[in-house]
Order: sequence, then C-alpha cells, then structure tokens
Amino acid sequence: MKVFTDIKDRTFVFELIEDNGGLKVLQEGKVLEHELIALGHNRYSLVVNGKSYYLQIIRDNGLYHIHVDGEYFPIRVEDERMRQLRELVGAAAGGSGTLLICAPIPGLVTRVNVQEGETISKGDSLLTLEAMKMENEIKAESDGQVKQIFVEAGAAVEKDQKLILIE
Amino acid sequence: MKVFTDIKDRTFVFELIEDNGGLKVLQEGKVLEHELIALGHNRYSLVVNGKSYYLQIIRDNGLYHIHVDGEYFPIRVEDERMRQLRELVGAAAGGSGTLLICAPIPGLVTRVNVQEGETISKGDSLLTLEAMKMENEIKAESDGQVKQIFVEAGAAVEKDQKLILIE
Amino acid sequence: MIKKVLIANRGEIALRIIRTCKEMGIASVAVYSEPDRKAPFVYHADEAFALNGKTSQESYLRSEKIIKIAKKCKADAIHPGYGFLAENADFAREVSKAGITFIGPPPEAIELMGNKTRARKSMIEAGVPVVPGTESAIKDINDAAGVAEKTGYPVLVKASAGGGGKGMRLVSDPADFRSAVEGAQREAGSAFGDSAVYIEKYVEEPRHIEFQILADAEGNVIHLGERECSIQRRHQKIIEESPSILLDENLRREMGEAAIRAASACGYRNAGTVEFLVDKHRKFYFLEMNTRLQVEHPVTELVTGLDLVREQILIASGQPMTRQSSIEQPWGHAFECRIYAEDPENNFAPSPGRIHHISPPDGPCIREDSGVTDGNEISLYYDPMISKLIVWDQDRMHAIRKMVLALSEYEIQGIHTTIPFLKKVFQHKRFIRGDFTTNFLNEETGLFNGQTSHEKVAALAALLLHQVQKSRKKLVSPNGQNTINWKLIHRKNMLDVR
Amino acid sequence: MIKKVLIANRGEIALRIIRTCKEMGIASVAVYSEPDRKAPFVYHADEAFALNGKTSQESYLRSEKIIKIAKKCKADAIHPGYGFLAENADFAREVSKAGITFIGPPPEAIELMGNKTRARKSMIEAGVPVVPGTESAIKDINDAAGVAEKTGYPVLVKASAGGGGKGMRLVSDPADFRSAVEGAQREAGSAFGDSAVYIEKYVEEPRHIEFQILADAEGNVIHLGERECSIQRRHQKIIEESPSILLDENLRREMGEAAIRAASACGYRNAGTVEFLVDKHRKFYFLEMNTRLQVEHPVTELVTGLDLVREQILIASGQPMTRQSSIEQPWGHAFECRIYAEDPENNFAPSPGRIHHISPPDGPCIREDSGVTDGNEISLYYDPMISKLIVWDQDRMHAIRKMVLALSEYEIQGIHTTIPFLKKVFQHKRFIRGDFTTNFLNEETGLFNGQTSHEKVAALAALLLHQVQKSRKKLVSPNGQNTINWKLIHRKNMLDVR
Repeated sequence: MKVFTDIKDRTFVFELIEDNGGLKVLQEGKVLEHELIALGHNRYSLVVNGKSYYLQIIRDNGLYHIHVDGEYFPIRVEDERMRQLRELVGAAAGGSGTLLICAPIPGLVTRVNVQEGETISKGDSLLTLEAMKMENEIKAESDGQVKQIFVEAGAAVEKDQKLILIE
Repeated sequence: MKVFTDIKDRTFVFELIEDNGGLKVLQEGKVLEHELIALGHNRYSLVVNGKSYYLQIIRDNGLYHIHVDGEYFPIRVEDERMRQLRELVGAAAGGSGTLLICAPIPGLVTRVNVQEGETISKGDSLLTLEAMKMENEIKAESDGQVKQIFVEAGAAVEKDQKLILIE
Repeated sequence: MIKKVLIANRGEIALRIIRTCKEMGIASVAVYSEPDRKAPFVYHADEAFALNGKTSQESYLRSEKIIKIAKKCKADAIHPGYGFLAENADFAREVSKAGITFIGPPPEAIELMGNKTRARKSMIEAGVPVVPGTESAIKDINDAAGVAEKTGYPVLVKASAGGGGKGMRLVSDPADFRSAVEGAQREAGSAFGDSAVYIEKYVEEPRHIEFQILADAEGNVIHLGERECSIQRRHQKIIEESPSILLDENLRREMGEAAIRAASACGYRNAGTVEFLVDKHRKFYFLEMNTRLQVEHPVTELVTGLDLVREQILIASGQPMTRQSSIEQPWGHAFECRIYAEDPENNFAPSPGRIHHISPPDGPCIREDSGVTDGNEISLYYDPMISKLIVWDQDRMHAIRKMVLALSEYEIQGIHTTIPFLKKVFQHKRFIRGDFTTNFLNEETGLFNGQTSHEKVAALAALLLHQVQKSRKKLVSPNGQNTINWKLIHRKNMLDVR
Repeated sequence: MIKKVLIANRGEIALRIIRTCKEMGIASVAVYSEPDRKAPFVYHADEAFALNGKTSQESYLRSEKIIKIAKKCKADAIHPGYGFLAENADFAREVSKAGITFIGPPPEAIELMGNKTRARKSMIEAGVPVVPGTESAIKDINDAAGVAEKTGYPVLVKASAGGGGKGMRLVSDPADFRSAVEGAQREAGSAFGDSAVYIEKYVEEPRHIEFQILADAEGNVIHLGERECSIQRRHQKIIEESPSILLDENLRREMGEAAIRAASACGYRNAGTVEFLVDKHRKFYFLEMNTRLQVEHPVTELVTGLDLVREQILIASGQPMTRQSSIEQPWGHAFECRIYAEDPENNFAPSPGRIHHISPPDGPCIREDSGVTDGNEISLYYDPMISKLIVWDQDRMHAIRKMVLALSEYEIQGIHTTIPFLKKVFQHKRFIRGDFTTNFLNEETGLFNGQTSHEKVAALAALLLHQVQKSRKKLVSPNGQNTINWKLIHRKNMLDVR
C-alpha cells in the first residue's frame, strides 16, 4: 500500500508491506527499520536505522502537527484511495465559487473594510482583527464579491467564527 | 466542627463554620480568609489573608503529601469524630502483639539476619535490602520474637511486600 | 533598606523581580488581573492582591488602585517593571506622594526623555551626537541646501506632517537636492494638506546599539557596556546580544562616555538605557533613552555578573552600587531571544491558547526567564511575549551554537511560537557573520519559509502514528501511558516498554 | 578532529556530553539499557543503540559490546563519563586497540592512580605532600615513636588488618604513645588475629578540596582552581562549591602547583582532578587523583567560563586547549547540589518510582544538569542521583541565597528527593559561615528533622483540600481542569477561574 505524506507543498511517499504480523516501511525501495515509542505528553522517541529523533506530535483538524528539534511541520497522511477520493471531490468542489472566511485567531474586530455587494480584488483588506495589542489584516485570497458580512466593528470573535462570505 | 491536622508529632486544630453556603475557617479564634485554586498537575495556589503560597499536594495512603517552597510535610486530616474513633481502635489494637514488617522500598534481599523463632531486641538488624547500589538495613522497632520469615536472600521484593512477622 | 516591594507588572518581568526580592530577603507583593490569577508571578510572590478586570486599562494601568493596595499592605516601594506604568512620570510622582519609593528614575528625567524635542535639545547641549538635520520645517530652499551640505549626503527629505513614506525623498547627490525638495513638498501637500518638509541625515546601514546605565543617588553614573538589538521585526526587537560585534574598545569607550553624558544631562538615577543608531561609517547617533529596566537586560547581566534588579533596589534604597566603575571588558558573550505566542508560518498572527506542556531547555549556561507554566492560558489581553531564552558562552560563535541547541530543545505544546523562526535566524550565514542592519529581517524574507532535513523524519513519524491510530488498537499500559501497538509496526529489537 | 562520539554512560552526564557534541557539530551516539529506553539521553542523541539487559553488569559495564557498537556505527571516539568504565584502564586500552580515541587519560595514568600504594610513592617523589606516617607495619616501638615525632602529633595508630575503628588509637600527647601502640596491638590481635599496626598523621578538622586539571597532548598542564566538597554523607559528596572559602591566593597557588606536579608525575593527559585534605592548620595532603570528569565539574565551568567536555574533546583531538594558563582569579562563586531519589525523612532510603511531573527552577544564573523528565521511571538498577542543581552569583553569600531560592522552586512529583534536606543545609548557620569539615553532617544530625514556618499553611491546605474531596462535588471546568468547589469554601472575592 502506498501512503502519501504532504508537508505544505512537498510530498513524501512511503510503501507499506504487511510482514509477518508487523509492518514494513519502504521509501524509494529502501526498508526503514524503525521504532516509535510514546513518552507521554504527546512526546515520542523515534529510532530509524539507528538514527534517534525526539518529536512532539499533536493531531488536530486532520493534520499531524510535528515539532522536531525546534522545527515545525504540519503533515497530512493519506493512503492512495483516500488521496484519489479527495482529489475527485476537490476537483468537483473547485468550481463552486463561494469562500467562507473565518477568524484565524480570536480577537476584536476593529474595522470592517468592505461592504456587502462590494467587488474585491485579491490582496484587498477585508477586515482588521486586534489581538495581543497587534492589528491583523484579513486579506482577500482571490478576486470576488462580498456576499455576506457576519460581524461588525467592535465585535469580539472566537477562532474559526464566520466573518465574511465571498462569491 | 473541629478538624485536626497532624504533621508528624505536631497538631494544628481548625474550626469550621458553615457560613452562608460557604465555609468559614478559624484558627485560635481568628478567621482565615482563603482561596485555594487548582493549577493542574497537583499544583495549587493558596492565598490566606493576602499571603500567597504555592503548593504541590498528592493524596496517598490517607495522607496529604504537601510540598511547599522545597519543604515537605505528610499531613493527616481528621474531624473530631474520626479522631475519637481512631483513638479507640488504636487503643484496642495496641495490645495485640504481632507486627508485620513490609518492604519500605522495592529492592533485592541481600541478607536475612534472623531466623524464625529467634528472640530480637529493638534496633537489631533483621534483613538487608539492596537498592540503587546502596544497602539498607531493616531494623526491629521493638523487642520481640521472629514468628515467620516470608522471603529469603536473593529475592527481589516489591514495595510493601511482606518480609517478617514479629510477635 | 526597602522591606517590601509591590510589583506593578505581570508575566516574566514580575517573576524576575520577585526572585531578586526573595534573594535579598525583601517581601514581594503581586497585583494581578483576572486572567492572570494562575500565573506563576502570582503564586511565587509572598503576597497577592487582585486588581480585578481583564484588560490592561482595567488592571495594570490603574495607578490609583495599585497605590491603594501598596498602602494597604504597607509596601515601602513599587517596582514598575517595563511597559504599563514604567515610563509614566505622573505615576512616579503619585507613588512618591504616597510616601512610597519608586524604583526608577526621578519623574523629571522620565518627562524629559519622553519628549523627543526636549530630549534632542538636551542631548545636543550635553554633547551627545544626534541625527543631524533641521529641527523645524524648511522655509527657504537655499538655507535648506546649506543644512544638507552641513549634515552630509545622503540626506532624507521628510514631510513634517508625514508618515508611511509619503512625501519622503532620499537624496545622495547634491545636484538632485532642489528637485527632491520640491517633489516632496508637492507630494506632502497633496497627501496631508501641508507641504512643510524637513531634512534629516540618512543613517546608512543602521544598527541599533544601546548602553546600559546605572546611576546612584550620589550622582555616580557608570555604564555596563552595550547591547546590540538590530534584529527587529516591525520595529520590535526580537534578538539581542552583548557585546556587539561592531564595537572595538575605542568605540565602546566613546559611546559609553556619551551614554553617561546623556544620563547625567537629565539628572538620571537608577537603571536606564541610552539607545543609539550606528551607521556604516561607525558614526553613532542618540536615538532615545529608556528610563526603566529593558526587556533585554539579561544579556548585560550575563556578561557583567551583575543582577540589575538587585542594583535597582540598592540604588533606590540609597545603598552603594555593587561596582563604581564602568565595564571595560565584558565576560564572554550572551544572546537573548524573545519567544512570542505567534505563528511564524501565518504572518506572525497571535496564537493565544492553553499551554498544555512547556519544558524549557536545561544544561550549561542556558537561562530562561519565563512567565508561564503548564496549564497557563495565553490570553488576548496582553503582549504575546511568553518567555525569554538567554544563553552565554565564551565567545559569539559558541554562544550562537548554544542558542541553536537551546531553541532545538525548547518544548511548548498548545500554541504556536516563534521558536522555529528564531532558530532559522541563528542559522543564517549573515547573522552568524554579524553582517546585518536593522533591516535584516526585511531583506531576508526567505527566513519565513524554507525546507530542512527534518521533513522526512517528521513525515515518517506522522505515517507511523497514523497507522497506529487507524488500527484503533491502542494498548494502554498498566501505568496508564499509551504505548504504541507494536504488532502493527515492524521492529528489529523487542523492547520492554516500561 | 573527532567526528562521532559514542557515550558509554547514561543519565545526566550522557546528556551533558551529548549537548556539547551537538554544539561542536560532532555526532553523538547513545547506548542504553532496557530501563533507560525512554531517558532523555537516548532521544537527544543523534544515534541510539540498545545494549539490552537491565543491570549495569549486563549493559553499561559490557566493554566488548560497547566497542562493537562503536565500530559498527563508525564512532571515532568514546567518552566514558564518570563511573562505570571511566577509570578502567583495560577498557581504555581496548578502545585504543580498536582504533578508537578514548576521551580520557592514558591507561598508564589510570592504573598508577588506581593503585593507592604506587600513587602515594609517586606523589612523594614528585614533592606532593601526602598524609605522613609509616607505610608498613611497626616492628620496633622506638622506630615508631621516631616516626610519630617526625609526623607531628596528633597521630593515629591503626590496625593494618583493621577497619571499623577497631584497633585504632588517637594519640595527642607523646607521653601516651607507648601505651597506645600496645593497646592497639592487643586489640588488633584479638579482633583480627594480626597485631600489626601502623602510624598515620591525624588530619584535624579535615576539609576536602580538589583541583581541576587540564593537560594537553604536548605536555602542557594547567589547573582551573579548586572545588570544595567537604559536605558529604556516608563519604558521598552532596554539595560542592568553587572557590573554597578556606583558600587565599597563596594557598591556591601552592596547592595548584602541587596538583600540576601530581598530574605531570603520572604523565596525565585530558581532564582530571587531584583531591586533597586540608587540615585546620591549612596544611594540605594528597588524597587521590580521579582520572576522569567529575560529577561536580559544573562549578568549575561557571567560575572559569570553560566547557570542560569541550576541552576534553579538543584535547583528545590533539587541538589546543582554550586557555594555556592556570586560573588565578575565579569569576564569582558557584554551588552544586546533587539531587538524589532518596527520602531524607526515612534515613535516606532509596525512593524509586515514576516521576509524574518535574519542573526545575528557571531564572538568572541557575543551571540544571538533569537526566530525567516527566514520565521517566527512577529504577533500582542505578545510582539514585537524578539531577544536579547549580547556581552562580557574584559572591558566596549571594550564591547561597540563590541556591535556597532555586531549591524552593524545584518541583518533583512522584518520588521523594533530597531537596528539603539540601535546603536545610544551605540555611544552616555554620554552612553559611563556611565553618565546616567533612564531618559536618555527622555533627549536625539536627538537620535531618526540625520544623519550619510553612507547617501551618500546609496544614490549612490539607484541610481545605480534604473538605473539598469529602464533599465529592468536584466541579470539572469546561477546559478539563479540576477547580475547587467554591460553594464549600468561604471566599472574599469571586474570581473568574479560567
């Protein structure tokens, strides 16, 4: 079975083979001898072909968030079937044309910079969120039109709360 | 209600009074304004009349094991009735005459220094336990006679495992 | 001698001050807002009183509430830390009026240095170099050309009413001066409705270098060497070091003397910092004076062996300072990183949340000044700085390697932090060479992403954990910890997983 | 230059060595026994290989297994740490024979210093003072009286076959010498069947003071000042400091020179320690030489600014040492506490178990060299030392206060540790004055118990928690943390417990 791991725009492919009740992992044809041990508190010790690694792994929102040696990687793991399925669905959904913008962080809405019905271009500032004494601009990721605005200036919002619907 | 707290050979007495759904704590007639907040991992913040304390508290074996500022106190808490009850039972059991000695720590029995039937005096070495490269003598806490020995030299014992019965 | 200090601050600096108080046998009093009830500075203080309220405005900025508590608990001194009320002359005055010692400079010094124009004038009088230029708007273009000539090219022509670069011109060649001024005036006029412009020397390849000052009640002023703070993001320092690779003994002495003149000129007392810009010609210019303890004071502590909070308390008590002369030769080299609850992968967006687990690095010559611990909530109400990581080593090269190691070992779960970003800075060739200016992070935007050798192992770990979780056959060991279901995973050696 | 180091050790010292390797860009290889699989030194190393087995005999003492792994992973050096194989000359020889660099002294030096009689002879030849006395049993009582006279009273008469104080006599007055020897001979004869006795100078009020030595491949030998290690329990050092309060510049120079002679006499190379006893007359006597890194090396690191493991690796690589001259003036003052998993309330019984939560102190000038972390199991198989707490400050008084604070903030849950005991030592008047000998802990048995001001608050906390638990109405807050059932407890201010 092939399994795909995506780190942002890079992909590593592994091959898994059932082997005598265990699981053999290959990458580019080479066997990776491995041992993963849980240390509690989401900490793991991984030894691969004698090399030793210490990782913190938290699973959230379908991603594995991995910290290793002060570096951070969000990783998606998919087997071949899952990947094909997702690509099919993604392609189908691709043309649907509405984009819901949610709050990336909790904060206070200090300004709403657009109005319903307004035409916007990629990069336009839609809304300003204040958190921790810093202002954070929420910008348009693509051209479009503002269909609905769910918040007004002065509102406190939670993470992932709906802000604006773009068409 | 009077409550007794014993730290080894010292006792502090508190008085508890139901007060408007809350609980008033007095010591020597003085009210102790207090706020105890759990911080997780057995850690607590306690503020008493403005004084701030940080404690780690673990309950084990009927005792509260408290660490505060690098100091350690094992504490027993009893209300008046419990205390009277225990003193009655304790007095009754006092004369019974057998004492079971258990392993205070896990370890390896390196020597058994007495035999069944032997008469022993307080302070005699009964048995030697090795742990962490150190030898630890288990000594008799009172005079008596060895009634039964449950282990032999070379045995590995767990904490609280029965070692010797003294009569 | 001071007997009880109320700390009018929060977070790492409150805890930092409490620790020195404890060492000196001085009682410490914390005041705290609602979101901070569980913070270490509250439960490590000897006394703690609620300010109530959540925002800074409702709590740490309420001077009258703080002074009331200080009186009630009979504190004989207040330490303001940095930020909040630390550079508020009125607060310093109110504290003194209440008969309480303010651990900081006289209010007059705070006021003078808080006013850019007055400070600049006073520095010029004291013979401290400032960035040359006109102080007011240009009226006559010939006068202006004369000023530019005296200042020395390149010069900046800036709109008096300006901001954001509008109405600004950089002039390198005197021949371009006239047209540049006219252009700037036109642009300023249309942008701000005010066409006035002024002239300032353009500081080429500026570096931010500041001097730590101590001044006692008898008028003795010494400096403790410099800190270089050129690595900044959005004008916010994020990495500081001492000594600076740019300075030699001569320049250190010259700048140190200027810093002492600056402090003396405003009748300074207690700990303060004189900030300079240094250009590519090694010319230095007064920027401002911070009339309080700095965030980055630990690097000075490590290369001088002094505890600056202890010195502050000694000075405020009228006691002699530990040393009476300036530092000539720093002891080794120190770096500080500010660790923020921000997501460097997401344009440094704030990352509030609960810290599930925090485990700072330990080992030789690593210092962590932290304000948080397991279970603490990083709230939206305050500054996102959660701790400072400081390292020392015999020289700059070794200290850099030590910081890379320390950042690698630092574990924080539950929130995003700037640790991965900081590690990239410390591994950057230009940073390692010491070849940078205050524009470093703007120039090196590549730092914000990029790949590393650890990607592959992270991918493998995710894969293995995914397979285990998919199988839903987790073993729970007798001690309650999860262990991986080994049946699923090919292993070479069986281990007794305890 | 060395490229890959296998560390033939475990715990804090293995991690300590790994960290320096990482800073130097050298790959590190851990070898581990079964109980140590989850220890930090295993997962912080670049490579890790199982030794299998649980006891030291099955794992860390198996030299052939270790050398085999070193060959397999192509390590070009082995660092033995302290303990286990560190002072095993045969191991050092086998390592060299396998073409691998042994990071330590030549086997001949290990052997010489490992043999008390040979070492003593060699020290006398080198002009290093040893405890005076006869080296062999007394035959003629008149010769013996002559020796005693030369040695200087008081002297000890000791049974050659003896031990445990039997057949031992302390003689202060020459007039008592004859009867003392006869008495000792009688007692020795009946106790051991051998009446031979010998004479040794009685070291009055002995203090343990040792010198750190570095020696490079070219024969340069320097010392890095002294460490005082007089605070001992059952001949085990538990607190160490540098510098010693007993030494002045002259005595430091004199002892330092003797230490250098001692190292030179045995052809020493790499880091080593020459131990002395110093009596109340400030006379010093060679005790032994430890031919390895010491547990207490961090205090020297803090007052010299050197990384001793780095120096060891440089020397083993044939590189120059960082400094070529001995230390004359230490930088400030440093203390180390050894923290053991032992129960001081219960005669220091071992306290194995799982560490539920460990949180070392942070803040200025505190260093923790630890080998354990949350969830680790303290097993019965190895030494009970789990970490070392080290502090630095400008002088001894401030360093003592800092250690008290650091011990107070140190949190370890799940096992008993010696922290409460260590704190009592640091608060003891005699300790603070520096008025102690190696007998300090035997003389001050009152340290082992005693009451403090915190008892009352601990009692109150237990009471409050007891009432809450009795009510069994625990609230579980939305974030999953337990909060106290406030209905039960009288409160002054309502707090928003987040």
